[in-house]
Amino acid sequence: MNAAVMNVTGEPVREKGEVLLSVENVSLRFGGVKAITDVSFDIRKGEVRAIIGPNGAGKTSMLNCINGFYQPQEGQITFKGERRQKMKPHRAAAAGIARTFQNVALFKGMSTLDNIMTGRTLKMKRSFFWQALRHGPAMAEEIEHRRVVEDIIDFLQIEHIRKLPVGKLPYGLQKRVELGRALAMEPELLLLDEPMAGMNLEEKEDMCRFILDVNQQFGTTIALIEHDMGVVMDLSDRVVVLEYGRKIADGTPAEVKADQAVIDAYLGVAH
Amino acid sequence: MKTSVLMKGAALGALLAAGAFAAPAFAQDSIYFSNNAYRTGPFAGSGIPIGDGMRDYIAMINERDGGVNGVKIVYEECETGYDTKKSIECYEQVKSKTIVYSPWSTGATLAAIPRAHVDKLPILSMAYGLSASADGTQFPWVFIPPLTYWDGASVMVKHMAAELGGMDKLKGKKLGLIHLDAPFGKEPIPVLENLAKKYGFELKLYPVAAADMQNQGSLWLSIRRDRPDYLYNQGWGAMNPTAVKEAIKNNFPINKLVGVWWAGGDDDARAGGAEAKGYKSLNFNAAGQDFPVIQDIIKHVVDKGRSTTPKEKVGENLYNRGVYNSMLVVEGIRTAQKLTGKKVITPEDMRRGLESLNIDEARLKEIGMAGFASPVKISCTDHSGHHKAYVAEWDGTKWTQKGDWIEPMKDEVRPLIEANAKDYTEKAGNWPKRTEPCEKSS
Amino acid sequence: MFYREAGQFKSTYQADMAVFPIKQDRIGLAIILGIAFIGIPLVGGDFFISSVMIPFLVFSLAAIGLNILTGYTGLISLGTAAFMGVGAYACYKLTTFFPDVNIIVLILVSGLFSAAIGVLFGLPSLRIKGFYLAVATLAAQFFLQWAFVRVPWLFNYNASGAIEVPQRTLFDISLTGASATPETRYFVCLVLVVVLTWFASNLVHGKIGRSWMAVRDMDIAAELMGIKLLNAKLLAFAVSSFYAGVAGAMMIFLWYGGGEANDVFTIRLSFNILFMVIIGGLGSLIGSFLGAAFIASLPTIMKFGLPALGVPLSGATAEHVTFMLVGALIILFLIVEPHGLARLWQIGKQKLRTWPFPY
Amino acid sequence: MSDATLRPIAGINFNSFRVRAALILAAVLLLGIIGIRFDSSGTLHKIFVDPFDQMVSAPDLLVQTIWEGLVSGVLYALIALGFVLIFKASGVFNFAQGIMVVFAALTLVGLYEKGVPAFLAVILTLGVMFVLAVAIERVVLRPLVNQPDIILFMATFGITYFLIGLGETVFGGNPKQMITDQLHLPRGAIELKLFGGFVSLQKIDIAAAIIASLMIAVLAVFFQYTRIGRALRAVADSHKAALSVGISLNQIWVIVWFTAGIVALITGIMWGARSDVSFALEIVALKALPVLILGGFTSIPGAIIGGLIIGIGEKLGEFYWGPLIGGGIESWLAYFIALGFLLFRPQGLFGDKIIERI
Repeated sequence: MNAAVMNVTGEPVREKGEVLLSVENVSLRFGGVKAITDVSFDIRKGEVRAIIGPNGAGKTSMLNCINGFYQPQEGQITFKGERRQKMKPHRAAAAGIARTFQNVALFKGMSTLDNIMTGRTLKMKRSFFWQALRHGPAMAEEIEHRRVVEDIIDFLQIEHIRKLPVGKLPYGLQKRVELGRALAMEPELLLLDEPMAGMNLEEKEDMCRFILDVNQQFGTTIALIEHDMGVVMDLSDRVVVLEYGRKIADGTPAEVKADQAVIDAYLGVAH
Repeated sequence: MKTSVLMKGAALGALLAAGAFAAPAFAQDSIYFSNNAYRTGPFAGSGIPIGDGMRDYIAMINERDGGVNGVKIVYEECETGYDTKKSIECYEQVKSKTIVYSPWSTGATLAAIPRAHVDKLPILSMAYGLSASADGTQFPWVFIPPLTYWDGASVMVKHMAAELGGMDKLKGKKLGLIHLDAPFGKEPIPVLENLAKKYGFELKLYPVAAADMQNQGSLWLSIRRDRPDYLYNQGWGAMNPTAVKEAIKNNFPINKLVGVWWAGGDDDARAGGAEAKGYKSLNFNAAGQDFPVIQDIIKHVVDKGRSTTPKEKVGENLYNRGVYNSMLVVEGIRTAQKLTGKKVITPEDMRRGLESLNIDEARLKEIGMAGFASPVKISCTDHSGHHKAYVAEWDGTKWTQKGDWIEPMKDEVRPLIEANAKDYTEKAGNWPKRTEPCEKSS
Repeated sequence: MFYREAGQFKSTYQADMAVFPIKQDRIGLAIILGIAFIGIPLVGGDFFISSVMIPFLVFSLAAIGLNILTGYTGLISLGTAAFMGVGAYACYKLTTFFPDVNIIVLILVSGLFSAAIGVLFGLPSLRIKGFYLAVATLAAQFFLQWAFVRVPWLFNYNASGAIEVPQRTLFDISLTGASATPETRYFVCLVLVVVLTWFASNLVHGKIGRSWMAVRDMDIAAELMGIKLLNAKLLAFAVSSFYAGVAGAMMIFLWYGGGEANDVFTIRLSFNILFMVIIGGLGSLIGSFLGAAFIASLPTIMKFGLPALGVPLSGATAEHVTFMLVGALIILFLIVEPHGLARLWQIGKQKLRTWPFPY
Repeated sequence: MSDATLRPIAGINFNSFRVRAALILAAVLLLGIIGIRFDSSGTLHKIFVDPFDQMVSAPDLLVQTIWEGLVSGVLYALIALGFVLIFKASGVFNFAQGIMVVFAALTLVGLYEKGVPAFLAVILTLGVMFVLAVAIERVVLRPLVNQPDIILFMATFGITYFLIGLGETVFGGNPKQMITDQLHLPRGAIELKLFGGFVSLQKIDIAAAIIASLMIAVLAVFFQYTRIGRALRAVADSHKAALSVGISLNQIWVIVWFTAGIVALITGIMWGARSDVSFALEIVALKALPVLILGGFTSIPGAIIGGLIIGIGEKLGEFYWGPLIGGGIESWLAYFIALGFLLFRPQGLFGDKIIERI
C-alpha cells in the first residue's frame, strides 16, 4: 500500500498489488470505424495508472469500455477476478467503478450537495415506502449519508457552494464537484477523464493534490487520462500509451518517456 | 410583508368567492332562463342555428306578447363549447337562478341528472340525453320530449319496413348503424339489437371515433364491403357532412341513408352538393318559414335586426328545432302558471308545469305551429311521451317532409326504459325516491 | 421586513434538510393551509368551491403527477389524460366490485391500476427519447381513449356508455353522489391533495427524487452512478400515473359526479396539464399548484367573473377571447420567465428577503 | 440479466436488440402459422388468413383501400412537411402546424364569405400567412432564442391557442365549406371498372396528389438551387456556423415560417375540400406526429414516405383487422405503427444512427 513512499527511492515499483482490472485484447468498432484495436493492459490495486495518447487515440472509449458504457465487440475485461464481455454501466458502478468525465457531466439542475448525494444512491437501501414518508429509517439513512457527503465536501473544500446549483459554478469547481460525486461512491477503481482539462495552474495543483490524497488516504486505485505530461509524470505509477486505438507503450513514466514509438506519436514522424 | 401578500390574496379570494360569483339579483317580475349554448368548438356549426332559434323565439314572445302572461323571460346563454366540463360549470352557475336547465349535450345531461334531483331543478333535454330518463317515476326532474333516441331507432326500422313493403320484408335485410363512438352515438344500439332479433334483420355497427369524424374513409370502405340495405346515421357535428360526402363518393344510394334528427342540419346535407338530393333524416319539427310562428319571429325579431341569423337562414331545420325547444319551455311556464296561479314561477313549479304539459292540435294552432310539430303530452310517469316523428328528405336546397308522421314502437321501447331507469337508480345507490305528487290532471 | 432568515441557525442535518428550512415559509404554509381548510369553506360560495376550487385541486394533483415525469425525470408525456381516465374507470369498477369499501380507499387504489398501465406505456422510454417519446405517449392517449369507449366491461355494459357515481358515505356523510355537498367533496379533495403532495415532496427531496433528476439532467452519468435507467424511468411513470389516476378518479367521483367520462379524458386535457406544468415551472411542486391555478381557473374566472364584475362579454366571444388570451399569456410567460411561475415566486421571495436594501 | 454471453453465430450478434426482436417476431409468425393448422375457424384464422382472403377475393376494395390510404397519407405528409421545414431551420417542434392549416383555410373561406373574389382571397391569405410568419418571428422566436427546446415547443402551443381564438373571433366558429369550385378545383369522381368491382377516384384527391408532388418538387428546387435555399440548409446544419458566415437567422426564420404557411394553406384547401373547414381538423392534424416519428424530424423524403406508410397502414389495418376488435382502431393505429418502427430504429427511418458520446 505504501507505494508512493517506495517510489521516492527511485526504484521502479511496478507490482503494487494484485491485479484489480485487466483488459485483454479488447477491440471496439462503430460501424466500420475502429476505435480500439486489440488493446491489453492491467491496473493494479492502489496504483495511479495513466492512459495517454494523442487526440482520437481511443482513450475515452477505453474508459467507456471499462465501465460498461460501450460494449467491445472482442476481448474481455476482468474486474476483481470477474470476467465479463457485456456489462451495464450501473453494474459496473455497483461493482465499485466510478468515474468523472472529460466534459463535465454533472446534474446541472441540482445543487452541489444533491449531486454528491447521488453518488450515495447505491448505498441507500430504504424502501420506496419509507422514502415517501421521509421519516424514521429513511431520515436516519439520509442523515447518515449526508455526514459522509459533508466529509467529502470538507475534503474538497467546497463548503461554500454546497447549496448552489452546479450549472452556475465556474468550470474548475464543477470538476471538483464531479470528483466529489465519484468519491461519494467509495469506489475501488476511480476513472478520471482529463480531470485537469481547461484549468489554470493553481486549479491544476489543487486537483493533483486531491487525486494524490484520494489515492493515499482512501487507497483508491485510479486510472486517469491526461494531456499534461508534467501531471502524468508526477502522478502516475504506470502509463499506457494509445495511438489510433492501438497500444504503443506501457510502463513507468520514465520508460514511456524514453520510448521511441511514443516520441514519434507525439511529435509526429515522417513515414 | 409576506403575510400581507397572503392577506391580500385571501381577501381577493374571498371577494371573488363571495362577490363576483354571487347571482345577480333579478327583477321580481321576470323569469330567468339560462340555456347552454355552444357557439364555439367543433360542434358550433349545429350549435349556432339552434341557439339562435331558441333565443329568437323567446325574444319574439317577449316582444309580441310582453312575455308569458305578462312576465318577461330573461334569456341568457352559458357558452359550453360542447364541453362537459364547461357544461358542469354552467350548471353550477345557473342552478340557483334558472327555472329549467337546458344542457344541450348528452354528456352534460348525464352529468346533471344526479345533481338536479338533489338541487330540485328540472332538466329539459329535448330528444337527447339519457333515454331511460323518460321514466318519470324514477327521474321526476328530467324531461325528454317529444321522443327518445330509442324511439328514433324504432321509427327508423318502421320507415325501412314501410319502404320495403311491410314488417315481414325486413327479414334477411341488413341495417348499418353509423354512429359517433360516444354515449350519444351508442344510444340506439340496444333497441336496434332487440328489433333485429325480432324482425330477423342483421345489424352492422360502424363506429366513428370523435377524433376521426372528418376522416371516415376506411369506415365507408367497410360499408361498401358489407353492402347494408339501409344506413342509420347517429351522428353529430362535422361527422354528418363527412358521412354524406362519403356516401356519395362510395356510391351508396343516398336515399337509403337516414340520419337521426341531429344529422338533419341544412349544412350537413348541403355539403354533399347536388348529389345529396334524397338524403333523409328523422325529424320532429318542420323546416321552412311557412308557419305563423316563424313569420312572427321574422316580424318581431329578425326584421328589427335583433337576430344574429340572416333572414334567409331563418326556418332552417336546426333553427326551427331551437324554436321548438323554446316553445316547450314557454309552454311549460304557461302550464305552471296555470297550475299554481302564480305569475313568477319557481323551478319546482316549472317541474309541475312540464309534467302536465299537454300541447294538442288546437294549442299548436294557437301558437302558430299547426303542422310544425306533432302534439306533445307528458305525464307523471312518462316524461317523454314517445311522440311521432317523420322522415324528412333533402330536395337539394331544403328539407321537405316525406311521408306521414310515424309512431315509435312504444311497446318495444317502454319496457327497456323502465328496466334501464331502475338499473340506473339502483346502481347510483340511495337514489332519492320520488316524493313529488302527480298532478290530478295527468 | 418580516421575511428574514437571519438568526435561524440549523444545528442538525435534519433541520437543514427540511423542505421549508425558513421559519417564515413554514408560517406561510400554515396560513395557506388554514385558508384552504377553514377560510374557503366559510366564505366561498357553492359555485366558487365546486367550479373553481375542486377543479383547481384535481388539476394540481394531475400536474404534480406530470411534473414528476416531465419536470423531475425529463420525460415529456402527452398522455396524462388517458392515465387519469384509467384511474376514473378503475375506480368505477372498484365501486361495483367492492361497494362496501370506503370510497377514499378505492380512489387511492385506483391510482395503482393507473400506475400499472403507466409502467406498461413507459417501457418504450428506455429506447425512445425526447419528442419521440412525447409522440409515443400519444399512443397511450389514443389507445386508452379508444378502450374507454370500446371495452363495455369498463362501464358495466351501460347502454349509454356513461359511468354513474354511486352515493358513498363516511360516518353518514355523503362523500360522493349528488347529495354530497360541495364543501364535503372539497374537503375530501383537499385532504387527498395535501397528503399526496406531502408524499411527493418527500420523494423528490430524497434518494428517489435525486435519481430522477439525475436521469433528467444527464442520463449517462446517472447510469454510471449506479442508477438503473429503466427502473428510475418506470418508477417515475408509475408514480406519475398514480397521481394522474387518483386525480382522474377524483375528477369523476368528486367533481363531475359521473356522466360521459370518455369525452373528458381527451388529448386537450393532456395538453392543458402539460401547460400547467410548464407555466407553473418544471421540477417544482409549488409550480404545479400555480400552473393549475393559472390554466384551470383563468378561463372560468374570465367567463363568469368578468360579466359579474360588469364587463360585458357574450359567451361565445368570451370563449374566443379566452383562447387568445391563454395563448398569448403562455407565450408571454415563456418569454418573461421560461422557468415558470415557481421561479417568479422564488425571485419574489428573494427580493423580499433583501428588502428594502436590495444591494 | 446474467453476465452469460451468447456467442455470435455466423456473424450474427444475438445481443443486438434488433436481431432479438426479429427472432421474436419470426417465432410469433411461426407459432401463428402452426396455430392456424390446428384451429382453422378460430381467432388465429381470422387474424392471419381471413384478411388476405378478402384482399384476394375483392381486389377492387383492396385497391380502393390503398388509394384512400395514399390520399390521406399525402395529406399527413403535407402537414408533416410543414413541421420538418420549421424543425430543420429553427429547431422548433412546431405544434401549431396543424392549426396553421385550419387557420389558413379558414382565412381563405372567411375572406371569400366576406365578399372577396376567390383568387384575391388566396393572395390575401398568403399575405396573412406572411404577416403571421413575421409576427411569430418577432414576438415569439426572437425573444425566446437560445431557450431549451421544450420552451419553444410550449410557445407553439401558445400560438395554437392564439390562432384558434383569433380564427373563431374573426370568422366565427361554424364549419365552412371549402370554395372548391371557385378555385377551379375539380369535383366528382372517376370510376374505374376493375376486377369485377369498381374503384372510385375522387378528382380532388388526384388533384391533391399532383399538387402535393408539384409543391414538393418546387420546394426541393428552391432549397437546392437558390441562395436562400443554401442559407437555409446551412442554418439547418448549424445555427452558429451559419451566423458566422453572415446569414441572418431572423430572415431565414421568417422565410421558413412563411413557407410552412404556404404549405399549410395548400394542405388546408385540399383537406377542406375533402370534408369541411373547422377546428375539428386539429385532431386529424395530430396524425402528422407519428408520420414525423417514422420519417425523422429533419427529413423531407422521410415525411413523405412516413406519411404514405402511416396513411396506407392505418387504412389497411382498420379495414381488414379493425373489425376483429370492434373497429375504430384508426384513432391509435398510426401511433402504434410508428412506435413499432421506433423500437427498431429510434432515430426514425431516415435519421442518422445515434452514437452516444460522453
